[in-house]
Amino acid sequence: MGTLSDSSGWPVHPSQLIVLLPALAAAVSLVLVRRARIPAFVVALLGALGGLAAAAQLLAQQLGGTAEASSATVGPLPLEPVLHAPMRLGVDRFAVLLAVTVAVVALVVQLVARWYLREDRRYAAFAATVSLFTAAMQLVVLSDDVLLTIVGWELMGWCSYLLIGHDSEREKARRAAYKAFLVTRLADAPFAIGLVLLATGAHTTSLSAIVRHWSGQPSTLLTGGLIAVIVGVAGKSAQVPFQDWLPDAMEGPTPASALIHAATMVAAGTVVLGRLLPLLERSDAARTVLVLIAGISTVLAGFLAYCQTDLKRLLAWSTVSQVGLMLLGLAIVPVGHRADLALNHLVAHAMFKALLFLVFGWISVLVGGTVVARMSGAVRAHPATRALVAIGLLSLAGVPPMAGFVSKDLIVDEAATRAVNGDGVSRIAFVALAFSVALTAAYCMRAWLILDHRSVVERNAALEIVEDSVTVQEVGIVELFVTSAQVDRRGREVGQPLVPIVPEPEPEPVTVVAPDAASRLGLRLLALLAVVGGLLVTTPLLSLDWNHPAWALIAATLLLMAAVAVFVRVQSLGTPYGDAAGRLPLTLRSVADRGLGMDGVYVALTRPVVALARLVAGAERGLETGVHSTARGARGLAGVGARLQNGTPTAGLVAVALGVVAVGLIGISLW
Amino acid sequence: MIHLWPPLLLVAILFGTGLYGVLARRNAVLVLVGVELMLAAAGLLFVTFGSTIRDTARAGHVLTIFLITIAAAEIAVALAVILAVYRSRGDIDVTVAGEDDL
Amino acid sequence: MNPTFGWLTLAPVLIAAVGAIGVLLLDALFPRLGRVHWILGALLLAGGAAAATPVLLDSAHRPRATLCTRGTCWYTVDHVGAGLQLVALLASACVALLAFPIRIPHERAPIQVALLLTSTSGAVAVAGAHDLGSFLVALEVSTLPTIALVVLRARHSAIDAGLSLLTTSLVSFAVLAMGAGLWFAATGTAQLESHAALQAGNNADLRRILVLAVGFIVAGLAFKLSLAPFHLWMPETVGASSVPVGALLSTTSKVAAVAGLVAVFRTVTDLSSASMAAVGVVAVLSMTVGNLMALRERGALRFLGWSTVAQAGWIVLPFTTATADSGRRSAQYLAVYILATIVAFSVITALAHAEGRQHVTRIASYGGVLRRHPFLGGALLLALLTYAGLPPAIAGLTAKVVALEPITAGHLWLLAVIAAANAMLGVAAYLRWVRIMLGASMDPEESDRVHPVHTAVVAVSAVALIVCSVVPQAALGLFG
Amino acid sequence: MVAALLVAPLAPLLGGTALIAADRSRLRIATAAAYGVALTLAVVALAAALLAVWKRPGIDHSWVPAIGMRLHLAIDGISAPLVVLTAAIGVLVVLHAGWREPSATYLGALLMVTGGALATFLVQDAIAFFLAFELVLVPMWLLIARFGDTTRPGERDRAATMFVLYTVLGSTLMLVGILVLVVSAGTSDLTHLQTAHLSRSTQTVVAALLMIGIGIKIPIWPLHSWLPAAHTAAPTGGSVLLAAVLLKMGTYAVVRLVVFPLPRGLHAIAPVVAVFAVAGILIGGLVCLVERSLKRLIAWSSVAHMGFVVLALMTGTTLGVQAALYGNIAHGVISALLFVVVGGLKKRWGDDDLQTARRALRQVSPRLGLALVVGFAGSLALPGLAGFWGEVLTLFSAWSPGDRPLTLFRVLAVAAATGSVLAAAYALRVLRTVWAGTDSLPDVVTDGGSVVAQDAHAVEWIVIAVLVAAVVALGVWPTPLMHQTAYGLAHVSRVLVGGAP
Repeated sequence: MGTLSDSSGWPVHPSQLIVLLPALAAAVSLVLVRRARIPAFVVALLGALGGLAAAAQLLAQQLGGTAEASSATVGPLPLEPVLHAPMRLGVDRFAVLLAVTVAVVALVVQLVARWYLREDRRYAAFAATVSLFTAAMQLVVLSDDVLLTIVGWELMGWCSYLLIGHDSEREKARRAAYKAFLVTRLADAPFAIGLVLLATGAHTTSLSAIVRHWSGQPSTLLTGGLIAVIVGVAGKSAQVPFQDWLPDAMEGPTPASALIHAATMVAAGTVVLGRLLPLLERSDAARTVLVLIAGISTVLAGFLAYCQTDLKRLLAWSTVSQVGLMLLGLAIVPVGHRADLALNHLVAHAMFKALLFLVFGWISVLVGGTVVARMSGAVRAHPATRALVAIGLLSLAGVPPMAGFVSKDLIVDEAATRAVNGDGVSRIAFVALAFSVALTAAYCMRAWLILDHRSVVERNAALEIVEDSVTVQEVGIVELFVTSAQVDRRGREVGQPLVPIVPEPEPEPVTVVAPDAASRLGLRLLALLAVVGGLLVTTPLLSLDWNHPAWALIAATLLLMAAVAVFVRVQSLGTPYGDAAGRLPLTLRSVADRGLGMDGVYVALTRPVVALARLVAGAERGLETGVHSTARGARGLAGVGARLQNGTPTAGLVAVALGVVAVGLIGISLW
Repeated sequence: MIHLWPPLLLVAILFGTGLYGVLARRNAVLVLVGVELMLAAAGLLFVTFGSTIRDTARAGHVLTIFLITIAAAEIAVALAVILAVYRSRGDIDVTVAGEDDL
Repeated sequence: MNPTFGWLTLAPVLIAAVGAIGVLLLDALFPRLGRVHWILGALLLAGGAAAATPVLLDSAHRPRATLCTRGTCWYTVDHVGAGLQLVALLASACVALLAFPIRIPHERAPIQVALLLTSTSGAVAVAGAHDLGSFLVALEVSTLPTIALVVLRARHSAIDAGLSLLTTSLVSFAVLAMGAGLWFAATGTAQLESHAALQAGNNADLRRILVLAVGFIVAGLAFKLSLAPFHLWMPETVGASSVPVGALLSTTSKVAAVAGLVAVFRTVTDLSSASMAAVGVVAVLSMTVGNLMALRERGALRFLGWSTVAQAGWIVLPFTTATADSGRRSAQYLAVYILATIVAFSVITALAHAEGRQHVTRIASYGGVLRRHPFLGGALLLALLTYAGLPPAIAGLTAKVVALEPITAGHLWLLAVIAAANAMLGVAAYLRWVRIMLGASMDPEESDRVHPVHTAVVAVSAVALIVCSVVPQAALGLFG
Repeated sequence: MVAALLVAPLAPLLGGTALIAADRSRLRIATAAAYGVALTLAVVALAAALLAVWKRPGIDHSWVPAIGMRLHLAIDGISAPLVVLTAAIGVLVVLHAGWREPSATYLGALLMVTGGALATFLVQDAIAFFLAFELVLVPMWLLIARFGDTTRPGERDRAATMFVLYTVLGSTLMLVGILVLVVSAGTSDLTHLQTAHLSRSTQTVVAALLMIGIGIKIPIWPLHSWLPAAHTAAPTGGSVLLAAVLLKMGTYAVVRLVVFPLPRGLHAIAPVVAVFAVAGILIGGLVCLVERSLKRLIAWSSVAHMGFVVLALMTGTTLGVQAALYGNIAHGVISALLFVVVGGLKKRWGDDDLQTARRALRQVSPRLGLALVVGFAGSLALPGLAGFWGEVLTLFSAWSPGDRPLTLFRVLAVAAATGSVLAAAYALRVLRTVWAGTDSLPDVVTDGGSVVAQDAHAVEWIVIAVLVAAVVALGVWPTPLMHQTAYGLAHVSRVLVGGAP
């Protein structure tokens, strides 16, 4: 186990505790608590708090310059001389920053989850899974070892499977969980191969040593390895062409979505690539692949976010888009620089996206769903959520002075600078960024307009025809638009004779327990960080050139965003739910709701595999039958022998004669 | 020194005839005769080489006498068995399958 | 010059041979002793066995020779030979004891005992024979009485089987005699000596004759060992004769054949560095035919006959490489095989005696044997597993190791692979029986008590088999 | 100390024989008494095994000089984990049998298999190794043929026979190889089998013979046909022993008899065997995607997992052998867990058809559900569970396969990684239908979260809990076990290649 104390006198290094405490909480919860709610919450909370405290301690050490750069985990694996596997955690400023971020988000998620799942029988399992998820992400964040990275990486995938499939009574949840794990696992194969390639080339699994080793010798092998890793990252971060699992993952409880989207799983790719950045900078091919994947993802996802009928899925697509931004931030970094740009955006995104998801979850509980029809006017009806939503969306859109503005602007700035300097990759990135900024502004504006829509009463009339969130399969979505008639502003069907509207009985006021004080406090903390997070660039944790802003560029960006916002506002006028996307063609919206039919592509891809499996299984059955029939064959052969031996003395004599001749011949010819 | 090939040829003929008799005959006694021919061939072989090889023990001749003796003993047993077979089933045809005891 | 005459060295042969005459004389004097003769015979055989041990106990492993004139000896017993003698005598003693409780007419017992003793003395003599004359005589002395023993059961089936055995044995003997003649022609001596063979082997023409001679001798002996294709009499005869005689055919007869093979191959080891391909072919053919036929055989005794054919293949397998210790290895396998065979036949005799022969001739009727007679059933199980070479019957497994080792050392891959496949076939055949034994009973009626002599024989032989499973060296070490 | 070495295999072997004999004879013993005796013996064996692993005594006596076989028992770092695994599984299967149902014969057969396997891992003599290898056959056959699936007796008998025949063929071929090794090395000491003076072609032939022979036991595709049938037909205890112990004997044999003594021969055949191993990974995974019987599915997944182990072994590097040995143990624990759970499910359901709609296991039997999840998560090599280290290190070793054909092994590594995707697909396929349930059946109402009566209780739950704990422990903290094997390898790894080119 290595040494259990570090120079600061702690018995265990805080970096170890950051991982260990949430993991311990998960273990304790699974083993001891099982079904009781309160103990489960206490354990999970202690785990999260402990993790946060350890992260804070590490932060203090880092700022004070006393943090140890490395700490042991399970001890080095004895794989010498082939492979040096130190299995150590590495502490640097990024790791510290991210660890704190993850710990904060995890804490808030735990707080909110208790309220959100107040009637869930499997809350204990959920809380434990969230703890484990946190531990896994912290492991990826802190890992300085390829093996540890893979451990955390895959463990997150598994936790996401459990969380997405939490409501396993519903087929949609089961399918979404299956899909999420399978798609990411498919991408994990190249990811693992890529890391294996890098590690075996360097004869070590230590990430820093790998970086040192390969920095000296750029080669096609390195490029291949990096591209494999990038493909893996694309899978986990839901980038093209693996993007489709993420919106489906909305089937999970909202706190789970918040965790997956904000600080953990989808961001893990950025973390790993950030560690490998010095290598990435040296391989233009890999950078090109990355910028293409990320660029396409960010634009496409931004557009799809704008089209979604379900606001939770809007957030999901926005995550894809924002992660694309982070990856662009990695692709454009000049040689010799670190991953500050991307990580800054990661932190900011973690804050506002966690906030948005949790608040949306809150709202969805209040209004009974996340489709536009239900969410319309929600923040008006429930003013407590108004400020939080506003902060979240503003930060997401990148409006000054929010954290999102600072982080996004720095990326745009850098891309512009390098594009001007003639870097091809950065030019692609810049174009993608421009579209992305506009689209982000558009879908944020749209979401706000819907949530802030006035016609709550009119909505009630339409409620009957709108079923609950229909998201995963095409079931419902298409039919929703085909079978339900067009409605006018008041929610009445167009073209029908006016029937006197029977006053709908007001829906029974559902007695929803308001989020407890702790949850709200957590949300406010996130909101605060989403506002002031931009100040992070001033700390020594990030080394970014923030005090020489390109004012012209900022102004242009803001103008673009403003123009888009106005356009969206105009579009939204006169739609039933204040939905700007309502003006889009129905077919486009239904296709967008289905993620451009990517699911169908996945299904089509599995078909030949299943067909092959049937073929192989059939062949194996045949083989088994064949083996069995050899027994019959043996018996048949014996039957032939029995016929030859008919029990007469002559048969025996003939055999003897033949034997004599045979023995004589063989003896003479072979001796 | 006399040539070896005439007696050896005779050995081959005797042995072949005996073997043929053994295989072709249905009557057990005739099979017995075939066996005797084969034994005679072996005896002739012994005698032939016993007379050409300088052997102080006169093994060739002695062995021939041995063979004749053994053959006599065999015939005794064989005839007894054949008699038993004849009593048991009324013929001594060796191409008839034996009875099963299951 | 008078030959030397070592009474002690010759004792194993003499006790049995003289005993045969003695039994007949005794019967002439006291005609109504009946089955007591069996006990007498068993005692004589045990005495012979005791007489065979001094060579085995000699730590210097010196062969004992006698009947020597001018430096050539007609009778030499080395360690392997003495071991074979011991095995043959003990096996015959067991057969005598097994036959004891069986009710037969008074006048027939002494004849059968005399035949048993004669046959055994022949087998024992083969182990010491070093010249063609005694070789041929001893082999025939061991064969002819068995024919008589088979026929003496006086059932139609037994007589028919006797005819089959008779014709095959006569032809085989003729072939053997021819082989002996060719040997004499090639080497110019009636002694089975290696330097004579070596001399002949150096001459291209003589070498061919020598090979033919060895081939004929092997073919002649293969009948006795029931190697395919010289085997057809075996299942029929074992199935039709009385169970103890079946045991005799499966044990003592085989000792005589192996002793003959040992004598022949001892002479040609210096000659042949290459493989004796013919032996290998015969061996694997035997295994395959025996196992395949056993797979579908429904009669228990005939099954054992086929099993013997298969086991014979394993027994001669070591001769394929014709190295110095081929004979020893063959004898070692033989010893384990005989032990298992004695156990199996003892159990079947005991069951046949207690429940009637019709209850033991079919494999199917062994269902529930483990419930009715746990002890006998357990012993039979052990014997079958020994044949199959499956632990817990480790003896059978080590025997397989013994037989395979020369093949592998000689890098005869094809042979080894076929042998391995036959190990599998054998297991399939034997497990068929085992499964039936583990299953439910077919005929639940009560049976008579098992005769105490049978119980004793089963107990002693089973214990010996268990001892050999724990300390396989006990059986393997007999041969040095 | 020396006594511990003898007691570990002999107590279960003799005790098992005695139990079977007693059950056959007229003095039939009460089931509870038999259970007590069997459990005691198993625990004694475990204690002795642990003691022996701790103290590392050795015995070396002459046994059968005629075939050069010695009674040579010892433990090194390679066998120690397997010894502990076997003894522990032995206790668990006996415990799992419960005191009500099983006959003394069943318990005796379980003990005999355990004892035989322990003997296999303890002996240091090549010929005695073969002997011990065969020792488990008859009791295992008995387990399948007598106590197997009663619903389809024909299938069961055939499966039992196939198992024995395949294994006998394999082990006899292995014997041929062993004999060549012994003759050429002049000793039967497993750790000193050197065949330096054998020609390259002979080494190749011997290595091929051994790999075919042992490959049946492991099993390597396409020699695996006996495995799915045997697993499906075997009773739970039999399945567990088969997967957790018997298959391990095969891989252990490869390490001892091929990897160490025959480096040149292995070098020649490794590419072919590795291709077959990876074919096993892929085909096993594919069949699992469509297999309907849950038990057969797990059996097929075993084929895939053993493919990983063999692939790692074929690299001939220390890393590869490390990976293989770890994967070996991991598969032992995971498959034991899965078979215990699935055996329990089959008993409750009456069959194990995946297409029958059933209530969600996570609701009906949360404990079994949890165990199933852990088992399949381990099966898909989830980090934090035992299966991960073996498979990920296999990828590492296949990517840097020493002096083997580099491109081929890298392609194989990629294919193996694809195989692990298939593993995820089939594992989740099972979890989706069994653990999460199907919509077509209404929810059962459980009162206040109390454990449902159908769930695992008493001994079954203890067994499951122990196995789950082992799976997690091996996954979370791999270093102790790896140090064991590394220590063991350090003494014998002269022939192993350093690693990456």
